[in-house]
Amino acid sequence: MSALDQAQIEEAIDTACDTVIRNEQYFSDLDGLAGDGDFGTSLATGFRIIKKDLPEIDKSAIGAMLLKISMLCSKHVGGSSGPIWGTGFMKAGMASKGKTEVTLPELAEMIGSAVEGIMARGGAKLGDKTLLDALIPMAETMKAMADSATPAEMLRAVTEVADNAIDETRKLVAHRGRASQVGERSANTPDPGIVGVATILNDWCKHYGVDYTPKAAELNR
Amino acid sequence: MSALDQAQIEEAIDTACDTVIRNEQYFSDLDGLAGDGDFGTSLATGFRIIKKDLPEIDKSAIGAMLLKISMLCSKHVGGSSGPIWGTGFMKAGMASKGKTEVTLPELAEMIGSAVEGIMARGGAKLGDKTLLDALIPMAETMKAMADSATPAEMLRAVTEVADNAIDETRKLVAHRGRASQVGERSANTPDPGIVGVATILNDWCKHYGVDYTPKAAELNR
Amino acid sequence: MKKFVNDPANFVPEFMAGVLAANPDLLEGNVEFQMVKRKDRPVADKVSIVQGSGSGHEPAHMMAVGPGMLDGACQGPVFAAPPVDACYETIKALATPAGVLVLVNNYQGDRMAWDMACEMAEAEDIKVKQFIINDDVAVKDSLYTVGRRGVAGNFFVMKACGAAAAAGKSLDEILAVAEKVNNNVRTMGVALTSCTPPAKGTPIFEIGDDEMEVGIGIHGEPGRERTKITNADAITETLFDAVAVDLPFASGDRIALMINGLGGTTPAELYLLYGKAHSLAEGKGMTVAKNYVGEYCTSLEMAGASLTMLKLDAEIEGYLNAPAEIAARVF
Amino acid sequence: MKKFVNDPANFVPEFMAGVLAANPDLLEGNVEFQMVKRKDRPVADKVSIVQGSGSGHEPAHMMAVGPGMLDGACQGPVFAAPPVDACYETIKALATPAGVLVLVNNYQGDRMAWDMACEMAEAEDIKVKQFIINDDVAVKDSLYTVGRRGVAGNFFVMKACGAAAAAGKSLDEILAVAEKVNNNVRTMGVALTSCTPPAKGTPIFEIGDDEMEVGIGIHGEPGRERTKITNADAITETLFDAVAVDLPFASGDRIALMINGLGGTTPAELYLLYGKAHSLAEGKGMTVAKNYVGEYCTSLEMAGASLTMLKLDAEIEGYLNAPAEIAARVF
Ligand SMILES: Nc1ncnc2c1ncn2[C@@H]1O[C@H](COP(=O)(O)OP(=O)(O)O)[C@@H](O)[C@H]1O
Ligand SMILES: Nc1ncnc2c1ncn2[C@@H]1O[C@H](COP(=O)(O)OP(=O)(O)O)[C@@H](O)[C@H]1O
Ligand SMILES: [Mg+2]
Ligand SMILES: [Mg+2]
Ligand SMILES: [Mg+2]
Ligand SMILES: [Mg+2]
Repeated sequence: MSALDQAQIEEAIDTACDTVIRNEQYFSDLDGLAGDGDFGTSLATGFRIIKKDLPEIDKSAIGAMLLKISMLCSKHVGGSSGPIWGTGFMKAGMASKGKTEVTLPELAEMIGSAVEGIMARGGAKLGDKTLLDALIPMAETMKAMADSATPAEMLRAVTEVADNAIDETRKLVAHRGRASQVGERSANTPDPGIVGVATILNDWCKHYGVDYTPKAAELNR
Repeated sequence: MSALDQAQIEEAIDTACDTVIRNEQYFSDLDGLAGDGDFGTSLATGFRIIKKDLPEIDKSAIGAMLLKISMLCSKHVGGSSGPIWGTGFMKAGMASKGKTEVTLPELAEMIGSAVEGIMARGGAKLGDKTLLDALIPMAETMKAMADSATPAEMLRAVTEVADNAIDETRKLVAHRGRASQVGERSANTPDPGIVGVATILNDWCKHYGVDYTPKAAELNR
Repeated sequence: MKKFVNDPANFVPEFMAGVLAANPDLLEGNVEFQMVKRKDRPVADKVSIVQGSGSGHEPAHMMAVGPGMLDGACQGPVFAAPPVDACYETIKALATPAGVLVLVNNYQGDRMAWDMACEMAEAEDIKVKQFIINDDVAVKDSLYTVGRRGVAGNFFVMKACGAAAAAGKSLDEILAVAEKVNNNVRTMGVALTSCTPPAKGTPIFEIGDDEMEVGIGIHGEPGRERTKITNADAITETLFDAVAVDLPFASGDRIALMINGLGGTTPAELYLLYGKAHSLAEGKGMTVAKNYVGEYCTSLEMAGASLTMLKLDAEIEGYLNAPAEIAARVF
Repeated sequence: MKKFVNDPANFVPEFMAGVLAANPDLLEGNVEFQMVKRKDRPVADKVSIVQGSGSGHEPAHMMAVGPGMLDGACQGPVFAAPPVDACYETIKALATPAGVLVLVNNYQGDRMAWDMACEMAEAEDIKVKQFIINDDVAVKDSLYTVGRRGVAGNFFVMKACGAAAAAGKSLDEILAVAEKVNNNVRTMGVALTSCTPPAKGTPIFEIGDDEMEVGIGIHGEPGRERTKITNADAITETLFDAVAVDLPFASGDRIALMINGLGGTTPAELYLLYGKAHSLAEGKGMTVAKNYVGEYCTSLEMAGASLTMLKLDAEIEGYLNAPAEIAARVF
């Protein structure tokens, strides 16, 4: 059974940092359609610091590294994204405490734990048009595939799940976050959080040479 | 020597009320050139009440009537004009206390007393571009003519003095009142208070059939 | 943008420095976390009351710190929740064996930040509880949103909890006080103009010269309806009716009545609204036992006002009458 | 015009009704004269302190009536002196054997109205004296104008005289207090926007989007210069320097420092200005013994602020620290 070590997780996070930083303006513009237009900036501000600090931070274990990243999110990511992403990293870190490598079932558990933490933190459910509409089915897919799939197969599968979530939720009205305050006006705009998650996954596919052709317009710019 | 009785003073005041009420808009427009544009309204508001109350008020003596008119100015004339005109009527009333008729020298004294009172109240001097630039030379003229002139001759003389004051002060910069706050901008506008005094006098000339041809543009509209 | 500002990015730490300079004996602060606290707190036998939210609502929250009110407060950027670590550090700075009560205005960003901060503090065995304030009747409570917003009624929760803490009540007792006040307080606001966060530089929403937003949120969130501006008495009636039917307030009630300015409305106008609100309350048979006219929870320089009513009992009235001293003061 | 107003002609009596409704135990009023007074004044052995001027400067003057401050105040229409008879009735309502002190802000309209009212009161053997407040350094004092205007420094004269009267001082003693405070207080203001009197409906002056008026008067009178808006620190330095050189204030002075909002400026901005002003004063070796940040003397909803410094001695500082209670309050 294949496993990911600390350096591989670190590489994935570093790549995600690049994605977030490169898309700062785009993600904020998407948030501006129905929200307050700060999603890209909030995330990029924090991830720029994460990328800078990553070489230096405690890497004795995957859990320690993720907890430190969680702290950086709590400190430097503004708006709702701070506690949302901070909680995600915190729960994933707690689920991998002391581990120097994680198997795919363990990874699926970490993501499941992160998703549960985010649901508890923000009170959002499936269909509320938040990044959980990508994360919840992703966690289920990972759990189902973890025992038999390769990392590449799993990455392709979850990327497709997140990609689909963009179009599946586009018509919905947001029930959480700033976008929920404009009521019906949030319908027919993509959720920036879902697009953010899908973009990170799609960029990972490119980075790791996993062949995936995205469907949503937001991933085909 | 000719004298004016209470009824004659009352008639003059009633005529002045008509002048002020008829010129409400014009006097305010003049005040709007360098001041705050309320002179006509302030004066007309009070004089409308004076005209209405005039038939009813205490006319046991000229002084009592003028003091009552002073009270109505204090109460109903807004802005600087309230205390200025109120003081004028008050001092003239005190100078004619108990009298049922006044000789021309006594009238000159009443006006002199009113002018002194206004000077003390507002601190303005000759040349400050206020209605005192009409009133001060008027009072002097009256004092000089009182022993020998007829009422008609005196009216014609003081009307000319007030008329002249309009053009003599036009180029000056105001040193008192709202108009003094705009500095040089008050130059080349007529002072509304002087125009007001001159208009009342010019209308008296018409009312009493005294032949006078005004010079200032403001009296030839 | 017509504001007194240097670098907009430093707006919050700079005005915070002014608050500290103006209250050297009362307050101390931590610039990194945009946090202000009482110099003489925490103490072991007194519960600490803390709050924190976006900036732009001054005197809430920093300028409400002092004896009988908050023990500490941290603020995020204008109209944005404070970061989790600032909330966490604020709890830590006021931690005491008697416990910390966090009064959270019901906005998702604030709730999540404080929730995570409390979790982190609890992991370090700090005794802490949260209470959510949601007095704004403009928003329909629903399963599908975060629910009613916390607005000017916030002041009464702070005041009562601050007084209860000063009186030496326990964390659970103060939590019960918060709950009682929140259950009995209702607010609705109206905006005549928008407002401009310094870092944004443009108004947060557009509104016509003859329009008002009835039921406005304190971050410019849409309210119940956008209508033509009516006269002051009609506006007061709209706010009063919305608030009064909600609890409902009834004849015989003793109440506290607040007209809160949203920032750009003059004291004269606020008293004009108060006069009408007072006579409406009395007309319905209520007794106005206490009143508040001024700026308590603002939206920057927005022209507008909110009306808050709190139903009193002897306990709450006692807490409102208890002495308190904060940065926002006259003398 | 985005204001809470019914009939603009009733604006002043309507907000006055609100002030009275909000302070039923403290105040009583006379609508005809737009006058408010302490319920428990006059008393024979205490001097009464009164003031009155145009409306639009709230909390000055009506909302500054109460124990330790004014005993009575009357207000004219917005930005216009009260009529003579209102001034006269105010003096009469507060007349006492100990005497009445009228604190007059130095505007021609106010001066003439109070002067005539005092003359009328004296004619009835009422003991009354006037004192003229003129703290605004923006205007050059000159034989050819009424001279410097009375602006926010007014607050300190009221506070000190109110405390002296409460302490039972005589009319002459309180007059000496007024003179000392006025001789030691200096103010200058800056406007970022204009403002709109309800009855006028249009702004009292025009100003560009990137302009400010340095040395503004509280009725929109022109100041020292019209310049481009600079940053908050630079503006504070301009105000501070103009005020500091005027007395002059010097190293070693104990001072009271006030940042007064003109109406449309947020508490956050006022504290930001205060922080800078405080450090400028300390940088010059002065000790800020007392400070005031908020709205004391406004120009309707004008965005802007003024800076006031008062040089203290033990007597004045004692009067500033004395208790006082007015309509403008937090709790
Ligand atoms: N309660 C929630 N739970 C999970 N995700 C949420 C929640 N609220 C918002 N989000 C996600 O966060 C994104 C917005 O983030 P951001 O702009 O930083 O938040 P804010 O609303 O505070 O400005 C949304 O697009 C959505 O995907
Ligand atoms: N100090 C003064 N003494 C005498 N007359 C004055 C004085 N100040 C102003 N005036 C006169 O009053 C007129 C303006 O009256 P008004 O508009 O009612 O006063 P305000 O300046 O209060 O608006 C001026 O045109 C001038 O003639
Ligand atoms: Mg956002
Ligand atoms: Mg946001
Ligand atoms: Mg005028
Ligand atoms: Mg005027």
